[in-house]
Amino acid sequence: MKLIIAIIKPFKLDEVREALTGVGVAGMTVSEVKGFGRQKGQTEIYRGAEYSTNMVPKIKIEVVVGADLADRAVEAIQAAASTGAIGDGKIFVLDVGQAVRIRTGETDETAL
Amino acid sequence: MKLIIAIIKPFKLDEVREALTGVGVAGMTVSEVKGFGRQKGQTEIYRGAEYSTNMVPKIKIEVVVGADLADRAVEAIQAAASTGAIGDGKIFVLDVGQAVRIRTGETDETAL
Amino acid sequence: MKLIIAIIKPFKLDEVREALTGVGVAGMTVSEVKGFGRQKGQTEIYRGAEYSTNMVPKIKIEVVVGADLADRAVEAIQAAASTGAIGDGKIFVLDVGQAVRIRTGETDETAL
Amino acid sequence: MGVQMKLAMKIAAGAGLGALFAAPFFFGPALAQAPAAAPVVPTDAMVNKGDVSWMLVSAALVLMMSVPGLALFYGGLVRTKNMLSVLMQVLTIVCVAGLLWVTIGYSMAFTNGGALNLFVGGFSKALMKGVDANTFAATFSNGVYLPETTFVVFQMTFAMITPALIVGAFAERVKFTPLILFVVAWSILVYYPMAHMVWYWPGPDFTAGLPDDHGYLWGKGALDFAGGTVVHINAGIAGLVGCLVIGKRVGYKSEPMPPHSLTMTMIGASLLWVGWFGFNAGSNLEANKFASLAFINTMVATAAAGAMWAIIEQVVHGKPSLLGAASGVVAGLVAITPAAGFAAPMTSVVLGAVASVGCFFFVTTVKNALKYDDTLDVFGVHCIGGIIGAIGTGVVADPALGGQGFMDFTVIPAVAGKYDMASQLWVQTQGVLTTLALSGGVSLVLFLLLKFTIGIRPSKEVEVEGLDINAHGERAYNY
Amino acid sequence: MGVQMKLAMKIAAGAGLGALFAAPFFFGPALAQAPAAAPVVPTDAMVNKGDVSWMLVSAALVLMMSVPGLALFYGGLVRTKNMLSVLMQVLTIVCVAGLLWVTIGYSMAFTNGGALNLFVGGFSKALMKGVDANTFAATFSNGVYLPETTFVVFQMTFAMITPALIVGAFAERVKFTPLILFVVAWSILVYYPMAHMVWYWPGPDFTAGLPDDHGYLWGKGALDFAGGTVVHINAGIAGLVGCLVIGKRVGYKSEPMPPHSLTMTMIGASLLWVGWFGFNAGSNLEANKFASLAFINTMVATAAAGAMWAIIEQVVHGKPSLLGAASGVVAGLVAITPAAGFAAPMTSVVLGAVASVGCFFFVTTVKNALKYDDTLDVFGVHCIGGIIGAIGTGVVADPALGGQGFMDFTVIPAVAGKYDMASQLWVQTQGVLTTLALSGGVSLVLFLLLKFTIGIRPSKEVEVEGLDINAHGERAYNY
Amino acid sequence: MGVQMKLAMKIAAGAGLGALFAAPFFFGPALAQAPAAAPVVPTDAMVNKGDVSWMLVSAALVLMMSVPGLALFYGGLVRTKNMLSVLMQVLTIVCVAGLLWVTIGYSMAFTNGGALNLFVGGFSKALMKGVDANTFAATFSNGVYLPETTFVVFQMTFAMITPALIVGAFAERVKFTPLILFVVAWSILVYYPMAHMVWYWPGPDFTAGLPDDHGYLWGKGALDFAGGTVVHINAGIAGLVGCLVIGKRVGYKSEPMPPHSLTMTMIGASLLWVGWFGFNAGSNLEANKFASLAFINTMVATAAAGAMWAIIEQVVHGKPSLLGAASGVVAGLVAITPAAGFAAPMTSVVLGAVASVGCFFFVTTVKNALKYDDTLDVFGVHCIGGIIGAIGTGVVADPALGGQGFMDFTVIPAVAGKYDMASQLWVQTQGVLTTLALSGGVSLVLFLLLKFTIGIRPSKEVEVEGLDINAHGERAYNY
Ligand SMILES: Nc1ncnc2c1ncn2[C@@H]1O[C@H](COP(=O)(O)OP(=O)(O)O)[C@@H](O)[C@H]1O
Ligand SMILES: Nc1ncnc2c1ncn2[C@@H]1O[C@H](COP(=O)(O)OP(=O)(O)O)[C@@H](O)[C@H]1O
Ligand SMILES: Nc1ncnc2c1ncn2[C@@H]1O[C@H](COP(=O)(O)OP(=O)(O)O)[C@@H](O)[C@H]1O
Repeated sequence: MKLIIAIIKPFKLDEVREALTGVGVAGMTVSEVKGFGRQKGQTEIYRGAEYSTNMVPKIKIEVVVGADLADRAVEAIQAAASTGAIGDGKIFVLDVGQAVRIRTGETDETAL
Repeated sequence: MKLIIAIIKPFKLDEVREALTGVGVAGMTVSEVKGFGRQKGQTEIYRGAEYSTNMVPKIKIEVVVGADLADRAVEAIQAAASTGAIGDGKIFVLDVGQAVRIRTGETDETAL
Repeated sequence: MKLIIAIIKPFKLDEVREALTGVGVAGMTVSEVKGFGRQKGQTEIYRGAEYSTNMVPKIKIEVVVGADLADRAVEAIQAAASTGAIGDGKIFVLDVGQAVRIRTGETDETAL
Repeated sequence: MGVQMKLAMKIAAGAGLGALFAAPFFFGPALAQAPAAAPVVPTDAMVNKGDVSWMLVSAALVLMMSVPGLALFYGGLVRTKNMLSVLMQVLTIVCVAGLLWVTIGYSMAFTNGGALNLFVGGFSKALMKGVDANTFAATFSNGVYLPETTFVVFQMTFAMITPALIVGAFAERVKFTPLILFVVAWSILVYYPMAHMVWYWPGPDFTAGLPDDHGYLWGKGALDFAGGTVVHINAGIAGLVGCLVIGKRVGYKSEPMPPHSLTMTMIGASLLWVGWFGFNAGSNLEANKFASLAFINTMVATAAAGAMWAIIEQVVHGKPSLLGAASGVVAGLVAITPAAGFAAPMTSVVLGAVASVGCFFFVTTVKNALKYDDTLDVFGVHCIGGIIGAIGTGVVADPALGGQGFMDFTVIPAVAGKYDMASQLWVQTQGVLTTLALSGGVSLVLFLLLKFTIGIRPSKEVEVEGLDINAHGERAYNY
Repeated sequence: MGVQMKLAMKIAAGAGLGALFAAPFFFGPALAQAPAAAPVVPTDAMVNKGDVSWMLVSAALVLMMSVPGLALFYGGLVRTKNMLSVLMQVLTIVCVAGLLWVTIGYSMAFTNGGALNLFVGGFSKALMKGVDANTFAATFSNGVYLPETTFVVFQMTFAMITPALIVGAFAERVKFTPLILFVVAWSILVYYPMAHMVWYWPGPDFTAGLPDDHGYLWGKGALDFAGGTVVHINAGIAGLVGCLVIGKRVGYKSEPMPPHSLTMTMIGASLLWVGWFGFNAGSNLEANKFASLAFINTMVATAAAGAMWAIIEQVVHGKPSLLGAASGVVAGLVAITPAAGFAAPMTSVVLGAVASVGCFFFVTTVKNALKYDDTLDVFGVHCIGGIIGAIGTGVVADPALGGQGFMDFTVIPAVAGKYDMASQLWVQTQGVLTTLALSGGVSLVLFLLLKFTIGIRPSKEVEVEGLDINAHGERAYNY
Repeated sequence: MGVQMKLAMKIAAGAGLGALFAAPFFFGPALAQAPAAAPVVPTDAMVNKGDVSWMLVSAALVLMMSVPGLALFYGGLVRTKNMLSVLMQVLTIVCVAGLLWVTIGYSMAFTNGGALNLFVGGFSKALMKGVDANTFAATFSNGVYLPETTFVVFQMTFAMITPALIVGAFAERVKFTPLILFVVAWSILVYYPMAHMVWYWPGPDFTAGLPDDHGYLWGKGALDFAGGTVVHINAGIAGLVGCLVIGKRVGYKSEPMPPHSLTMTMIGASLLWVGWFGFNAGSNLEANKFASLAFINTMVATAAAGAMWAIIEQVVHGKPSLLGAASGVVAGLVAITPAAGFAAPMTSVVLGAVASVGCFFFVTTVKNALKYDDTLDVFGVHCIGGIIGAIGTGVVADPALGGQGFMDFTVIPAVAGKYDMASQLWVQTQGVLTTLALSGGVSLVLFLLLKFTIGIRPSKEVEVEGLDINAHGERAYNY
């Protein structure tokens, strides 16, 4: 099994979720994060004080899939999340040793 | 060492934390996430607009343990987090190559 | 490639970010988490009710680097994040199988 | 006739006497009961525009106490998942209680109830019958009147906020519709009778001719400037009974339940303070020196109570908290309510400080010892603060302490009566006990009835997930 | 002379008649036009301090309706990324409209416009010329005046909130500077003429001598106590036109757009309610029994509308929502606005409830069917509620239903006129249609003009990222 | 006698002259000093209910400026971790300053100070001695009085908000108890003397008989309608001194410190605006045409300043911000404060706009250049805005510019004095300099004393983790 971590632009979340369900992914976990990278944040000015944030809001998707599905899932994310502009984000893939569905105790791929 | 990632129902956090300390885990890291899966969210209605959220609030626990402790920790989480209802969540286990305690520079299992 | 997960004290974020860019890291992803460990939280009192939070606010940094850079990055984080006080946090290192830059489709180290 | 008789004459104090003593003038039927000698016929010319201005502002201020004041004060203290339920409960109660007031409430509180007149009014003004732009309501001064609609709407705001106060006691674990049903029944069975017993009289120009036309506690000579009994003790005991019948919140004392936004609580407490001037100084019904006295007393009692709570916290655990100061502010406002027009500024300071000590002790120590879950300390602040204020009024009203005493309205024009602190304290105590018994008893019956019929408490699942999404289909925040 | 003539005499009602009928007294030139027979010369002695107190409070309350009231009511409903844009739009409009009012607005609304007098005033009081501490404005009572500055500032607050209402219709997708330009142009071309047509007259002491010196709709005898046409229908239709010209939000109906903070919306709705007493009861211009009537009507119509919306939701989908109750509250306030001083409390209850049903149906069913994106339901609540109120005024003002009818100011002192519901309903309808046509037409031209010149809508990128950071360089929250 | 003498007669202006000139009437001792010829004996009959209504509302409005207004305006601008500390500081200061006022403050400000009478009052009314429902305070009109408690409580609200303003300058890095000690000492050593110097006089009916019974700056003829010197310059300079003594925040200029909730700041600014009508128009002490003038001037100066700040930002960096507009609003309110009852509407517009430019320049350029950390720009907005307003008052009060000039109260009834702009500007400047010197000097001593005894600044650790949890044991939000 693979853990796919995707950092994407927030407004792409819905498209990516649909793309993933499209390739057969049944579940995923999403969190709000801040990204630091090439993309620069907007400048904020409060009275005299100017702040150029170098952190931009991003969405992190974590999804565990069977090894066979991993490539298609990565492709699906990449296709759905891409705008061609700086800051589109990254996808990382890690190995997962074990998976458990808490409700049933099922393990590994049947747990997903 | 193993990184155990558990996605659980928010109100189960305290029980899970206690279960983990029960098996000898000394630390963990918790974050608020949104889960997408079989469990459906509540429908929200704002004047004319109806939104069926398919994202439900979840808690993600990340805990790194020695390899020997991993199985007991997984079991403890599963037992504590289970309600038997859809949406109880998942546990994923990954390999960790290295661990460092920032304060002391200790590494690996002594760092936990 | 390695995924470095660092749990640090919130006010150390800027220093750690600078340390990381100092060793050549170009991007990272940051999130707000709650940590449970040796460090105890402050006691809050609301009218008659006293709560000793055992969760303290932490920052989690996730950064994927080429294997060669990993050690230097870990050291940089450790040096920058350390105050010597309990609760300074942890660094964990995991293997990453694959990385993709969404914008371009570039993979692995060139994607970082 | 003895004490009772003497007390019957002891009606209210100092020409500026609070809503407690307010009653509209009755055209027609009421006049028919009046004895010979040309009775006063209230006209437009007896209305002072300064009074109308002040009373309309006061009514608006009291509405602001409920929404958004009380709603925020309470709402900030619950967990995010129940925020909207509290706001919705308060807002809906305000709407429903307002409608009920023009339907039957005003009539049940402020008309002659015939055989039951000591305890409740009748239905002669139901649906605002006979109330229009050309009817007038008495003040506490001979020959000074308000448009009756002014009096109706000012009193309406009291009938709105009182049941809204109750919900804090069992916040986070009550079903919406049963709660609204409770409020309707409680208003009819408890609030209107209490208001009648304490506040019904024929006005200063007619008391001499109608010496027996008044509510039970009014007749006893109980002093309650702006509603210590009718509003605070009344709501406080109902809340306690409610939280006992409904039971503790899931997770009470086992999981942390910190306030979700003390910022909102602070806004609420502040708006309560600001609005309370309408409540207390407005209860004088005239914009005169007694309104001004009630105003300054409200200001300093509150300041004393706010500071005192912070000082206690500093002493007890070294950290004076905002929630503490805000709680003190509300405790002070509650305690000065019955005394506002009777006390002097410096005795108000003492009363406020004492109330703060009493309420602090109650919500931190007694509540924890007795282990009941009064979510937002409705009993500990409103009932206890109300009792301290009601009894304290008997002390601070004493002219020997710079108080205003009371007026004898059986002569025209009214004159100051002779003040006896001991007997006044006993009368005040009777007012407190009557309120506790009536409101406590009826509330118990009502809550039990609801519990064993349609149910008053949501399922554990719903409670755990939160009332907002389950009962109202919304979330408070989507940041 | 027929209907027109009869209606011309039907000027306003019951001595307490609302801003609709308000107009300052004119020194000099105006007097020159007056016929023989010693005209009244307003002096300080004709000013009652109770009135001044009430009107200044009312002006402050109406400002509070805009900021923070309306700003929060609207702001809570948008997404976090656009929160500040809404707050900034409302605040800036308030500032700009206030400045424009003392510059030319007051003069264009409340002076004689010469040849165009039926439709708009002139510039004789531009830049406050001739307006100072020693000039006075008429009320609806013979011989009763206000300091003219009181009238100017009270009316100013109406000129501030009306354009601010519009922005809700196209919130989250409008460029800031073009919006402000629109507001300036719309104020000049629509608001001041409408105010003149509906509210301009020489006052009760001068109507007999100047029977033709009034605005077009005033002359028709349209009843609008506090601005159902000038404020709500006027703003509501402009909003609809705006949202149609600008188009739907990116993601409308495809992505969830839940309100970012219903807590803020609740605070806003509550402050609108509290402030609206200044709006409605203040429109009486005097602190008398009619102000009191307008006050209680505003209270109960709102309570009825708030409760009714919740009841409908309970019936329709089992979950009465806070947003629903708050929307009902605003719908009720809108509907009672034109009727506030004319209705009786119980007919106000009915009017509020009907408005709630009408607006609910509109914002949930009609809007979804027609698929336009009126972000915050400015049309569905303000225009529809305003129309229900304007027409309903013709019903509830009928003395046969306990209403106040209207006063005939052509005699001194004014006497009650003879009320005919059918013809009054026709007049009310004309008022509605005139407003819809003028405001709808001019707004269409203005929005199109802006769209095809400097542009009125930000780029898709900016809209997606949010207006706050892009247009104002700030974020609302940094928790 | 020269200038001094002439100026001594130049006491206040236009019958409606602001708190600057307000003083209660003195029974007994004061009367003893009065010369022969039957002196006025103030009675209830000289009190107008419209005035009482207006003044009580005004006092409530000024309280609302502090809590929740100022608390939110400030609180929204700090970081989440310090939110409650700001709310708590403001709330506690309000409570403590209120208590101190009835204890000794009122007496030290508004009684005859014997040998020190030019600079400070005495203790004859300490603990409200001799102040009750039957004592009265003078207004600016001959023969018109207020209940003395009305005056006491109205002035109390000024004594509450002024020290609360100071805390913004060193927000996020001050210890709570030392701060409260500072406020107590500063009130006694600076505020009460300043109030006495500027606002103490025997009232219009007694000035002729007591030509030397007044404070120092009052005697000079300084014009300050509602507290430009006593409130804003006074607090502003104390704040600057405080932030210099305490030092910069940890991380100042090196880490981002964006406001945690501009929504709260907007609510605060709006409530400041609304409440400020009580502050400015209330300072007239009567609900008459001059109150109305002060009201409209306050409205338009603020609108001009708010719009102007946004315009400057649009020009300077293309993005008009909400914080900018809100800052402008406050700057305008500050600047019009001393001039409110003296200016004309159009000169108020100019004054507001000028203040906006001045304050903008100060907080964005001067502050950055001088590198001091005035957290919330108390100096840049209140002191600078106050100075612009104080000096500007000398200009706009000129009858040649439509201003109200000043009244000569040495004759009964008072008549208009002869206005000389140049000498008035010099007097105004003296008022400014006196305030800067007294408040700046005493504050320096007090802050240094605290710094080197019990300490005024928390440890770095505490500051970094936040004051809320460390000093108050709470967190503002638990979403
Ligand atoms: N080495 C990295 N490790 C973890 N996250 C990264 C890394 N580099 C970039 N990111 C994440 O990806 C986001 C996008 O990266 P950025 O450099 O801005 O643009 P792009 O993805 O187009 O190269 C960043 O905001 C950050 O959240
Ligand atoms: N493949 C997956 N990868 C990551 N997280 C998942 C995955 N599937 C489910 N989850 C997480 O687990 C939660 C529960 O899953 P769900 O399908 O709703 O119920 P159950 O755990 O009972 O099967 C989801 O809300 C989501 O956060
Ligand atoms: N086993 C663990 N797995 C994951 N996170 C951990 C673990 N132990 C500690 N942490 C994280 O590291 C933080 C610091 O740990 P703590 O025990 O308080 O101090 P120290 O790092 O000085 O040993 C914790 O708040 C938690 O977020």
